[in-house]
Amino acid sequence: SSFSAESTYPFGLLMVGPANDHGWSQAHFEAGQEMEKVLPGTKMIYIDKVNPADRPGITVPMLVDDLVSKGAKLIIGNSDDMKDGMREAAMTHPDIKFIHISGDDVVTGKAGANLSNLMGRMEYGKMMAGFTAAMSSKTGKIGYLGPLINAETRRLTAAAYLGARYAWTKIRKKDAADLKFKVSWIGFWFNIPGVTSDPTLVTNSFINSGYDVIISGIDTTEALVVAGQKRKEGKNVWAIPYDYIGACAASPEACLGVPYFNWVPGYTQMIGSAMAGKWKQEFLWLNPDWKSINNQETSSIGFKAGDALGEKAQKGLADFQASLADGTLNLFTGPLNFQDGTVFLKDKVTATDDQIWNLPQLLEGMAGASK
Amino acid sequence: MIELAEISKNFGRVQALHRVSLKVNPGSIHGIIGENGAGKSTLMKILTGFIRKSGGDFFFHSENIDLNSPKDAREIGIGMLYQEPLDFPQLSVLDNFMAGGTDFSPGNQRTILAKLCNNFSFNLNPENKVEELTIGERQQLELMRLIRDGAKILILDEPTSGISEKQQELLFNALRSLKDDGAAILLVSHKLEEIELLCDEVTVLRHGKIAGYQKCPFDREKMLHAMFDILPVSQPPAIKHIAGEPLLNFHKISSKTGRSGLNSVSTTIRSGEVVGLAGVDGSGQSVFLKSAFGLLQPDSGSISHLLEVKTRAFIPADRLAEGLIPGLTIREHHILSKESGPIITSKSGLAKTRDAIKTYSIKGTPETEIENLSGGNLQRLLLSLISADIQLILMENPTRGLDVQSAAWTWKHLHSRLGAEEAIIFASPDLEEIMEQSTRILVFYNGSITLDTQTKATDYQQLSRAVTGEDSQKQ
Amino acid sequence: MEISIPSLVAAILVMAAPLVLAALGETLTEKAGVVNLSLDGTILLGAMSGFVIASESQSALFGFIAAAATGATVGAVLAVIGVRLGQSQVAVGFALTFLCRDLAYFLGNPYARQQGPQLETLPIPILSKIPFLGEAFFSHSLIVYLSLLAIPGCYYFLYRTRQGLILRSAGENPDGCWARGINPLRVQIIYTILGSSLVGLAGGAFSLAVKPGWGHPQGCEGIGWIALALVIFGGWNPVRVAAGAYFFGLLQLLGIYFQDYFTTIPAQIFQVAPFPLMIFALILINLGHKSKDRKLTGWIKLLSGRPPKWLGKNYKQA
Amino acid sequence: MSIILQLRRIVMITVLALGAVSLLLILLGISPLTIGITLTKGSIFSWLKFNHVLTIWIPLLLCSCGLLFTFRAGLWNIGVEGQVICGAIGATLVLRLDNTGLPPAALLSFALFTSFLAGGLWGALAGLLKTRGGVNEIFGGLGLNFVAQGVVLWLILGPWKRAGMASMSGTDLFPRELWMWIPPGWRVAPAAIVLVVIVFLLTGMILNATRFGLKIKAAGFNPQAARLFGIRPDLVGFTAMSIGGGLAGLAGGVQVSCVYHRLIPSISSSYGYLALLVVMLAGYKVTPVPIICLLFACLAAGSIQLPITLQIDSSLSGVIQGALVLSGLLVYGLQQRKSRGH
Ligand SMILES: Nc1ncnc2c1ncn2[C@@H]1O[C@H](COP(=O)(O)OP(=O)(O)OP(=O)(O)O)[C@@H](O)[C@H]1O
Ligand SMILES: Nc1ncnc2c1ncn2[C@@H]1O[C@H](COP(=O)(O)OP(=O)(O)OP(=O)(O)O)[C@@H](O)[C@H]1O
Ligand SMILES: [Mg+2]
Ligand SMILES: [Mg+2]
Repeated sequence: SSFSAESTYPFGLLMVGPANDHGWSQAHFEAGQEMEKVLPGTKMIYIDKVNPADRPGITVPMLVDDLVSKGAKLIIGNSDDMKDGMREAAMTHPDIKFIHISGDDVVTGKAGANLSNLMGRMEYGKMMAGFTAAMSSKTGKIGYLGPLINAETRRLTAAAYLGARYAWTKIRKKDAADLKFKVSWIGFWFNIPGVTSDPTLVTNSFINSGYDVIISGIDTTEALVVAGQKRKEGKNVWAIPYDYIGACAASPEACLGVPYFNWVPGYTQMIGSAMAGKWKQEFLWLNPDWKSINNQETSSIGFKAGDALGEKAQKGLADFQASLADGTLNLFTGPLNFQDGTVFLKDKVTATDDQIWNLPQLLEGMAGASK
Repeated sequence: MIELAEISKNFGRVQALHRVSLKVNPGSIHGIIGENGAGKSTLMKILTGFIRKSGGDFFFHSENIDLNSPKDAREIGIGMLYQEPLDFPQLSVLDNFMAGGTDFSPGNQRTILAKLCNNFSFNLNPENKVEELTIGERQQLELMRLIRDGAKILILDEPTSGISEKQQELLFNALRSLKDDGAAILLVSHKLEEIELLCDEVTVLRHGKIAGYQKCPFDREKMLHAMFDILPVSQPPAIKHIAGEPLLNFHKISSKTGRSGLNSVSTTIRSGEVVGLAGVDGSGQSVFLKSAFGLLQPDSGSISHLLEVKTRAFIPADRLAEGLIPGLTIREHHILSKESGPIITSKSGLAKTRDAIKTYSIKGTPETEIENLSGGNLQRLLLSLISADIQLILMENPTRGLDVQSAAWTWKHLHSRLGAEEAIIFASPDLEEIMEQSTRILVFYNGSITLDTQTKATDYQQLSRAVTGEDSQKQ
Repeated sequence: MEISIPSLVAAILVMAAPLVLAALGETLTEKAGVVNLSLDGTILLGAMSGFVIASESQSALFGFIAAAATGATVGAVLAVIGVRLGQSQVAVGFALTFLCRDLAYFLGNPYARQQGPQLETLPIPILSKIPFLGEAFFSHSLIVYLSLLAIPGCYYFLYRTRQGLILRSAGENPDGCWARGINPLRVQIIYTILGSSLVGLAGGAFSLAVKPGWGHPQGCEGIGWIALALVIFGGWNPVRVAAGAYFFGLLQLLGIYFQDYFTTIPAQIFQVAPFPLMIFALILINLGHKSKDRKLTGWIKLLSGRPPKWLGKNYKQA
Repeated sequence: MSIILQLRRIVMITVLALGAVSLLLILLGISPLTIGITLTKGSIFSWLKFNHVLTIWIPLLLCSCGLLFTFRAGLWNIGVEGQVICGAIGATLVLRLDNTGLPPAALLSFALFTSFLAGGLWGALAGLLKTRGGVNEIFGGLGLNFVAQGVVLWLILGPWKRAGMASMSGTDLFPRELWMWIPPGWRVAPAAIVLVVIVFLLTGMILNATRFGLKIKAAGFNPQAARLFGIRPDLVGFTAMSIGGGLAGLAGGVQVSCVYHRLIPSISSSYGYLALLVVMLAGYKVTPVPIICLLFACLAAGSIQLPITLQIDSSLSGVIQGALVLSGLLVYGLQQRKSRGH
């Protein structure tokens, strides 16, 4: 090979789901593969299905031990549920660099200097999802298939709602009261019969109650699959999956588009600086590349329009993106109330990152449990 | 019509049948008698293909045939009424009637059943569950099923044990009319009266071999001689004690358990007594014994013991299934049967076990797992487990499956340990055993005590009438 | 959410279809006296093989055949070791559960999250136009119709045919069967395989119709245990077993609706509720049996059912 | 049974299971040898990896010991998963207590004790449902598994959620001083090893060398006859379920205090089901259990290497475990058939 052994920079990737899940984990996996091209000298070692249900008794620190023994100099953990394990492993291996995706240890000050957090501002992706949903909906009823309730899922759901409300009231010029935006939480990131609600059933009941666009917030693709089935039965419904650029493939004809993560820029930035010996602890919450949100090299968040997205909606989306990009539009701007009627943001006040990150409740106008 | 030639059968090392030959003719009833364990049921099961012979031949109309399964047997018209009913208690009468039949048309079969019932004056509701029927009714049902299937050779294995007088009469009438229609019937029985009443010829089995054959009219003495060789010498027990303190008192005990349950049974058992419980199988003896031990809780009435639980012992009829624990060794049984410390060492109970093996001449070592013991040895083991401080011994069929010598040994042993403070209660289907061994006899009929008498004050005739419910004078 | 009764009924019918098939398959097997505990794994393996074969052949029909054949194979393994060789059926079933599950994930991995053929809905021409009933009952895919027909079919087979009587008698008293010229082992083996093929079909119903697609997680992990529980709960009566499946579906659905009305109660509570409810029902049944109150007993009898006498025991021919 | 016969049985089981899996692999174009080497290397060829194996071995052996009790009593305890979860909940409850003033060691011991109690109660509940409620223990155990799984999710996402936001990663980590001590360079708490060894020895002793063990065996083999020996089979069964549940609960306690240092949704890690396979393969005997646990732990730990080095899905280890148990049953069956002389 063209590199000497010393010049290779192996890094480990721990994925919570299967590498081919057409979702969250596959997005990471493909970015990791991309690194080997973008940053010559790097080499990915990966372990997927890192969760106690699939790998009884195997903990993140154990796997980190193993990756380190294989020469990994940097470890990426891609799930919120690896939070404690990443922190612990970072303590045991002070000379190895750690990137914990979706965590906030850096913000809360719990992380050691060798641990950084990386996340994409999916809020924007979800706003676009909400926007397209409201642009396409005939009934004005949008369903959100939520996993479990926490600050992350609340803020993403709220962002989707804000996008939808904007499209409904500002573009389609309809009464805000006629927009129904409802969240139904299944209780986990995927279906466990007998323990969680069945996402297929939830999507079905959304559609049967007249909701014609379903936005998915869970790991698996039930919402899109059911929407596809219902279309075949002649119902005019759509869905918006999540996480992965290729997620529409499960049922392209029902897919309005997918907000997705692109981890290439974030990885490049963090691994690059670590390779160059310029590592510093960071909390990176990366924006889309507003110039070109689907640029695979530069944009951390993208929205890939689906086959089912109408022309008018597509045009509206472009304008919407443009105004988000130039900052003329910030949807987290008051007046905004919480679901219980208390004030979240006073008129003209915009939310801080911290307020968004730790959103305590859903917003007024959204239906569904907040806690 | 059908002929068995030199049929042998062994179960592992047990030779149950040895070169048995037999002929059955149409239009006649052939009796098979013999003591318990003589091999009667085994022979019949071989004839229906239920179990396979180890050697010998079958001839049907002089033609050598195979009988490898009940299916083969049915094809040539052999049908059997088994000793233990082989039916489906949770299914309905009609389902049982249809099961195994070729025609499945409930409407049609219902009519056939009704017709057959009518012919034999049986009375069965096709919708009832079979478990709700009496043993007699279950037999009636099976019999009608066999006839429906066109059985020309009918085998009945002890059909009269456990059924009422009236049902017996119905059955016998049915058998006679079948015989008149040209059926060949094999009737297995213990009871000489039945044979004399019904049969045209009789074969006596003993220890798996043919011990005699007679044609009607029968010579009773010869038959007994063939069954037992030397007529069992009655050894009247050396009864040392007269009835003393009450040990056990039953007051109006009723129970729904078992075939007939118990109906308001009251009696008192005193120390020094050997009480024999007589009666047709399932008339309440077993429920009585189990209630006395405390295994069953009666539905009403009260039992008062003047004894602690620890001083009672119970030996059930099915030793391996109900009395001992297959999988455990002789020594482990001895450890369990006696109070000792919580820890078991390699020496625990060893001395006692060795002692018991010697005293009771059990063929085995302390580490022998008990499922490898023969019936006689199992019984000896059970007796050896009864410790010296036991005051009330309760037994179901204490000599079942034992040969004459073992049986005699068992009784000698039991009587020898009976002191003034102790009592024995046992049930036995064998009236002679009861007459010989007990000081007092309770006869059970249909869940009630119909006769309570000192042995001295009764005789065989009175007992046999009481057992069949003829003599129901209460005392 | 607003509730539209016909579509609610339709949704339950679809969701419960695989559960009905699996539970009916197990009912047949258990009625013949054999416990097949491997349902959870068999469903996954059936889902996988169904999806893979359907994808390769581009035919959902072949997928269903493969799923049923997979189930039959698993049943055959149980029949050999647990019936023929007389090993504990519970143990064999358990081992099979985990073997099948992992085999499904292992073999199916290359096909995960790919798009494959699905069974299309097939509204029945005239019937589907009937108001209310049409949407609820006559606008489904073939597998849903099959699951609906399987209920009376299974009932009819068990209680109205000669083979059904033979099946039941093998589960009640194999000796009695043998005495009537039927080989109970053969009966048990046949219905272990047949029942298990229905379970495999249930797997196919998941991956080809109800939750089309294959992946890890598949989204039907755990459903086999629920089917097993339903057989006990339904007292081994196919109609009540199926009713239990629909009741389970209804509770699942209500859990979704209840979320709106009881926002403070976490979602998991509603979903777990069927289990305590079923256990409670079984306790009531048991107490009813013990109780001497005739009226109560009469009511409870409607609910109760006894296991086949020989369930799970090994038959050794004399 | 003679040693030679046992060895022959072990060889037959192994050859059968590995042969079948190898055949499958060859058909898929994978070299079984490579897989074997990878699995071995990944489990015992380094101190750290062996530590990982032990991390799995400890709770697995605890659950298996519990199952030995219930199997001896003739009961199918399918509810082990739920019992592990309850034990974990019990331990978490204690470790979350504020201001107890107790020294960490005492609190940890108390937590483990509570986990034993909590698991025991859950097991006792299944036992009670069977003896008093007439609910089949398989069904009761299963139902209780689902209930426990629901409860733990609810606790983690509800009352015990992390400060700030509920998360799938479980409750907040316990303070460092409440982590079981692990020596530098180790990955497994020596105290847990000592605990599990003691539990195993006690299990062996109770089952094989005490009157109580004999009673359990008697009640399991023949409940009806056991009553004649003054044994109350339902009471013995209930006690066995409680002990079995308690030991499973202890496994949950170890998971919480030594491995995860918090309560997580899948805290039971399927050990309950895996342990059932272990004890079945052991033929319900005590001695082989720790060895089989070790083998299964090696397979589980070694399987991580499959995706890393060979890009092969690691469910293969589960396939091997299942195949071993199944061929074990097949071999037992064939040998019994032969000895019956058919
Ligand atoms: N399945 C079996 N396995 C082993 N031994 C058996 C089996 N069946 C019967 N035997 C033995 O064969 C012998 C004959 O038994 P069989 O049942 O034929 O006696 P029987 O004459 O019918 O006695 P009874 O009058 O008590 O019914 C007995 O010693 C019995 O223990
Ligand atoms: N299943 C078995 N396995 C091993 N050995 C057995 C088995 N069954 C019986 N034996 C042995 O075979 C021998 C003969 O048993 P069998 O039952 O024929 O005795 P028996 O002559 O009828 O004695 P008894 O008069 O005491 O009933 C016994 O010593 C017993 O230990
Ligand atoms: Mg007989
Ligand atoms: Mg004998």
